[in-house]
Amino acid sequence: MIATTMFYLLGAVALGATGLAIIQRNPVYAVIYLVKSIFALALIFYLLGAPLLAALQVIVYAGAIMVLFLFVIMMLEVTPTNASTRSAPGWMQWAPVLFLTLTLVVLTLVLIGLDPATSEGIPRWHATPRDFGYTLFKEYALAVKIISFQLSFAAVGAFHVGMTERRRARLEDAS
Amino acid sequence: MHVIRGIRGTFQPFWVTLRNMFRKPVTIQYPEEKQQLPERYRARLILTRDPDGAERCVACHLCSAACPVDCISMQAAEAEDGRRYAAWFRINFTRCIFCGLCTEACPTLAIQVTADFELAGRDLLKLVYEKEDLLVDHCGNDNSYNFYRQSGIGVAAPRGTNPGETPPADVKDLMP
Amino acid sequence: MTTLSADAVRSASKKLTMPTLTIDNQTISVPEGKTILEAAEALGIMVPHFCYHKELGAVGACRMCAVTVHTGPMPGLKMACLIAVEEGMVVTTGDDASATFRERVGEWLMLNHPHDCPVCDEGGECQLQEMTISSGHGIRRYQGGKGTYTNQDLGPFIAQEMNRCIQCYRCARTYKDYCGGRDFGVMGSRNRVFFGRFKEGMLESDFSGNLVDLCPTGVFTDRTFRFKSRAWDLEQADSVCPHCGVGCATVPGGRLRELQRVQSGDNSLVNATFICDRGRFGSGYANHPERPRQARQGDQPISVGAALTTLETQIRAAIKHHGPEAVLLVGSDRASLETNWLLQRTAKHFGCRVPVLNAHHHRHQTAQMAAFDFSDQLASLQDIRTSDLVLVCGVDPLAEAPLLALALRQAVRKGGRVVVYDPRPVELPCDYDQVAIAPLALQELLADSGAEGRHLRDLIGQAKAPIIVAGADLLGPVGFQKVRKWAEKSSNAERPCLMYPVLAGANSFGTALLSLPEQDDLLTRLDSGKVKMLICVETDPLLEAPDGERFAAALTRLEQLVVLDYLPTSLSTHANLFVPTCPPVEDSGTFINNEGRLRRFQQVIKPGQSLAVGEHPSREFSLDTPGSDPQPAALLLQRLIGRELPLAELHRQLVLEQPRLAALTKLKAGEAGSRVTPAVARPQFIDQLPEQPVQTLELVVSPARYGGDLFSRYAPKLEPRKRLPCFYLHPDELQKHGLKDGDNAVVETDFGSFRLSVCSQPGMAAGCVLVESSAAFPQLIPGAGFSYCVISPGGANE
Amino acid sequence: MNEMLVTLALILGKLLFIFGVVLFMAAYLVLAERKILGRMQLRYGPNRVGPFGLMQPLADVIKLLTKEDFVPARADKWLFLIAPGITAVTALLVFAVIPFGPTQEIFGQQVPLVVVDLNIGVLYFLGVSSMAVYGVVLGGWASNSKYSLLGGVRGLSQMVSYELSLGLSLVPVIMMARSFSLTDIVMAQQSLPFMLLNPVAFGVFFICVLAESNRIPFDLPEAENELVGGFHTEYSGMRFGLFFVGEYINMVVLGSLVTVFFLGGWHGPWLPPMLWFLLKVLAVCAMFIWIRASMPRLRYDQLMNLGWKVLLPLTLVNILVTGAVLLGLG
Amino acid sequence: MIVPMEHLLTLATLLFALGLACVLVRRNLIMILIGVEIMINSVGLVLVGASAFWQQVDGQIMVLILMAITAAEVAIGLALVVYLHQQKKSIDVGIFDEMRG
Repeated sequence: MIATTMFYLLGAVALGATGLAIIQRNPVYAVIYLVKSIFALALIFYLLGAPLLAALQVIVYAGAIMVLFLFVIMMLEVTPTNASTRSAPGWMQWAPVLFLTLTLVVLTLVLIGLDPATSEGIPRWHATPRDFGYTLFKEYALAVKIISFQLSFAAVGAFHVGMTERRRARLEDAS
Repeated sequence: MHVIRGIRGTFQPFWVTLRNMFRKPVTIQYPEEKQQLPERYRARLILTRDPDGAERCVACHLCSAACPVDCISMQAAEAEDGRRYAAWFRINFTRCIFCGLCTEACPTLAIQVTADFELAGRDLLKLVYEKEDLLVDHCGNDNSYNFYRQSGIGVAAPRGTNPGETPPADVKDLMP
Repeated sequence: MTTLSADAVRSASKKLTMPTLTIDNQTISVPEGKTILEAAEALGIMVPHFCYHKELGAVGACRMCAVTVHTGPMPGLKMACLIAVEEGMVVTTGDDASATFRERVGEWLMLNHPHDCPVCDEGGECQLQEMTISSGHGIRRYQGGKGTYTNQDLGPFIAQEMNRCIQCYRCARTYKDYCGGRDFGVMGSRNRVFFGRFKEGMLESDFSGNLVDLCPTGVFTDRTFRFKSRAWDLEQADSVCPHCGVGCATVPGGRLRELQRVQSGDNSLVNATFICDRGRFGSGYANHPERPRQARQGDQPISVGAALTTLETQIRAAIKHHGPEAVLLVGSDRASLETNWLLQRTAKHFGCRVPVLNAHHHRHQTAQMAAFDFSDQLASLQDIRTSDLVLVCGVDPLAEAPLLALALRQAVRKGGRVVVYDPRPVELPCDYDQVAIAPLALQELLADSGAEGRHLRDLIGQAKAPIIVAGADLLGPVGFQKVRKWAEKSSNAERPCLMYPVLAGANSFGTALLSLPEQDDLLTRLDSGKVKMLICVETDPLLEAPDGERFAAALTRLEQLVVLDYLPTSLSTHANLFVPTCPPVEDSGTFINNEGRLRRFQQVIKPGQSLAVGEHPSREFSLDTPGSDPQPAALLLQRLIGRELPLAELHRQLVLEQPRLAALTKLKAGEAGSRVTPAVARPQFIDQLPEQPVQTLELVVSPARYGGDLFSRYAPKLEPRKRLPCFYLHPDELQKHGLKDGDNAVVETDFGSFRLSVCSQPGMAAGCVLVESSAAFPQLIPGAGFSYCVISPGGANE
Repeated sequence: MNEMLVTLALILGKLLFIFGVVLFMAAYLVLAERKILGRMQLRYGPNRVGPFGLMQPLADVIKLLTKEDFVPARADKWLFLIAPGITAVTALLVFAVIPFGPTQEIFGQQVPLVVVDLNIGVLYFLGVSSMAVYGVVLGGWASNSKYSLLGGVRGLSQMVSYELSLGLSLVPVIMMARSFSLTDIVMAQQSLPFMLLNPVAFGVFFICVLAESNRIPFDLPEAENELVGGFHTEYSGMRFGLFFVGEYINMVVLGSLVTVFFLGGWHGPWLPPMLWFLLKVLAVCAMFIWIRASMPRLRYDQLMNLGWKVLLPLTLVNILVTGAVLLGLG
Repeated sequence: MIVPMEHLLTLATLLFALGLACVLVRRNLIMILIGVEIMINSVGLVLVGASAFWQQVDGQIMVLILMAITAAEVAIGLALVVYLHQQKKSIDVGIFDEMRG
């Protein structure tokens, strides 16, 4: 009972925070609202029996990815006026977008309604980190390796792209 | 070698700080303990008198000219014997930075520094010292100099009677 | 020839060769006849010197300016002030030989000098201090005693301290040679020479103050400035002396809002580096205890802003009810050019008639003659100093333009001749010929009649650079017309006969130049009865214009009297509305002097009640300065019409209206100053001379040397020089009227009757009575035209 | 029902106890730091308020409370106001999972001396501490000041760099304890503290903890002598006080974590367990202070080099080695 | 039973729609990246829900992999933003409409 109420509350928070995030002119505010939304989602994860993921959601999304966003925003000194000179959309601009998203929502809802299985409740269930670990490293060992490679590639790629011209020239001179 | 030096450099400070913890602090607990100030400490200024007991200050404005913060002001006046003296003399100690340049500029050794540094107060006007607050009854650091006896004009003593002077010339005398 | 100004003529006449020489590896070309010292100065190389002075010349006595001449006719250690430059000379100033020589000279000059700089008023601007340092001498090695002297009391202006003397003889050269004083000299012998008077007493020369400027050390200092301030503490700026029309450059110095001293400025074309004692010691008006510093409406003090608002309302009301004639603005010849011009602009702004710029109509007409008709042939004082013949007509230089007397002396020293035609017993500090002649007779003489006139014409004809000095007060517009005509007749293309008008006020020329044709007499305007509101800006017609009684009567018919002034004049006490203004030392502006030269003065001190010596300044901090309400009249007028402009913009607009003042926009304080552009001469007309009534004597009113002008009346320092008033008559005339020297007499004049003692004065012209205008007789104003009087014995002496 | 009430009361009691103890410790840590620093620098440190300056924390609080709460012009007011709260609150939140004693019996109840014994306690700690950076960053950004912004950006990049090593250095601990629960980790150290079993992990964790707490030698976000206080340059009054208190609560919290992860928690001979715990925490805090007195601040590039090029590889290798050893031991 | 599955799917759909709207409407590069994050989050939500629905951990493992991919994407994406800002001093997508680098 408590869990059900909490789910709806958290869902509302997530939706509201996300909605506020996307209409912010100032990216810093957007990031802060998104962090809120991510928190709500993390708690929903916990409700759905994924405590490990809930923690990881906070650590990775809120603790790392959003912080990275903030870092870039501050580094580039993206002031609201600078960033949104042409980004303030009139209602006419919103119209096709609204149409698209509404269609999407309606279609998905219809699809959900068509499948009787979806109306069944999600049972109370708890996945321990131990189960999680066993499955991950046994059944998805390959995926873990691929993902690890991908992460290191991303690190190298980001390092390369983010280098300043000066630094690049210096490195090339050195090589 | 480099690594050893690095390791030593990182951990030696810990030993130093630890050792210091058990030493006696060098702090002087000021209001209770007073520091023995050096003799030539520069703090509050005074106006001294010459060995004859007269004011040394001739209001020559050299101290006010030397003062980097313009805290000295005065007005000269002439006494009946031709002596130049300060009609009023004012030092604004709220401005004074105790640099002592005025004492170096003073040609008569009138303005001198003392070690009295406790000048704090809440009323700013109490730190504006007038001549009567500054004038003391002694010669300060030098108890032999009397400007008017050395200056070569007849104020403290008639012309020609001061040290190193010849009697006034008699212009009507043709004798060598 | 009329377009060529006198300055241009003089410079064009000099075709100079320019020798080139090398001093300390720098090369310069200077006119022939210049000395090494002057050439070095032009290069910015300072050669230490004492006895050399720009105006006094070199005598080579102090041996301080030693330099080494390497190539030249006489190589070796030479005195830079004595050796004229020659082509190809190579000179060094810093070599060992000359530097050591100068150090020794510095040392011996300092042998007897006391070390009393802290109590010496010269300290801080002392040439001896500077030269001792620059010569390199520091520590006295000689162990013998220092020589001492006993001082003299030289009167209230000059303090002497002979112990400081270094025997450079500059004082004697200044006082005796340049200024022509006779009561000062050198006494004693060997190392006992003494510079002073033969006995104690006030120095007699009217230029005694120059001793202070010229003495390179503190032997002669300004007694009125004694111990008041140190030189470095003074606020100083280049200014112009307001006492007479010569427009000498001065450097007033003030401290603590008090104008404490005036020093001579440097203007080689006007006053060189000298000023008279009246200008130097007559500065008390700025800090006069009675100087009004508070705006008043009736007897009620009000703020300046409120006063201006009231004034504006009153002007508008008066014009609305009584028409444009109802408001009359009056300027003066002691107000600056800007103030006078702003008066015209104010009149235009409110739609009233053109202002009267000078209450003294007669003087104003004469000044207009000078400003418009003389302007193409005006001489400068420098011209007079180099002239070979100066005719002085109707001028007593020491009373009316003291520096003119000095200039005449320099002309005589150079071999020129000075001839004076004047009814007064003129004294000049030089040899001159005087013809004592009554005013009417002088007019006839100028009309070129009689043997004397022919003699005069011959004189001018033979002279190389003749100059006629014409006194405005005595000659009047009629006389000026005659002088102009004479000068025109005796000029030719190669050799113009220049004129030097002697006008009364510091800005007489400027006011005249600004005045519009439709301007008329103040009294005529007042007597018309239409004027309801009179606004006097820095003028007091009661004291500065004749017919004071008529003016006083007109005042009673006025509804409003507004006075803006900085002197405690009597008019300001009658004012319904009074607003305080600033004297020239507290203002920046422009005067035009006698020779049509624009002279800029700068603000020296800020207005405010000065701190009396010995008085303790307030211990409390305050943003308000007591008595700082006065504002420059020019600023007040601009605030009145609601448009405050920076001075430069004001000048731009002024020049647009008065193209003759084109030089104004580039004028800077401290510069020699350019002349106004000459005007095209107007058609001449000769007025008929009035008939002298029988049984009368001609009345000559002359300004007193001290106390004649309004400024020196309010100068307490000048009191010792002021003389008791009396009537001067020729001894024969005295005898004729049965009077003796010192008797009391009653003189009936157009301005009232006066009772005074009479003095016998052999230098007077016959048929004249001379009286000096001063504070004692405010009714008697010089320059009122011809007037006559009857003298009768006035009873026994009191 | 009655039981539930008792449980609730117990939790409340524990919360109050922890809150009180932590705040008290934070307050007196300030004093202790100033005194110890003073003595190490041959000074006395604060000794005017109360005997030996013991009332100094109270005086500081009164001073901070009565100071003007100043918000700079054109600052982002909302964020400016909440940023200090984030710092203080996140520091306190971590304490929820820290066990400070063995299960006790009080009034017949078995009371675990921990507020919540989460089965993912380690992750909870990592998650909450990664939120702490928001206080620094938002405070720095919202002040609308160059110094503050620089301090905020520095804090941000420093956290991101050290968070990784911090988390990874705990992996061997988890491997050895076979649990995410902090109570389990403490229990696993009954015989030997992990500090001795895995000194490399301890070293890395300790360094990362220093960086996490923004203390010398990693106090770049504050850097008084270059950034005039860094992210809290523009803060005054109690808002500055919150930052300040947050920093010292953090010290206590991190000290407790070091104790829990590596020093064997409350385990120890002779003395009561809670006293042991307290002593160990104080020892860690004393170490912090000693380091502050002895070490200079790192340069920014040195900081990054240390984080990415030394600590990160070291932890990774350590994980491998620990895993291998554990496997080998079976 | 916590909630019906369809409610969770609806929530995920709405979140996805918001993310999509953000990507489509905003012209700020950073905001576009944020929109992508939102969409990935909603997908994660569906996966976790599915995992709970069928009581299998595989869905959660998918989310973990998703997180790793997101981290990589953000690292590259933000590096690109920094690079573009260096080039044009702006992060408005309207400016980056040329083919030339």
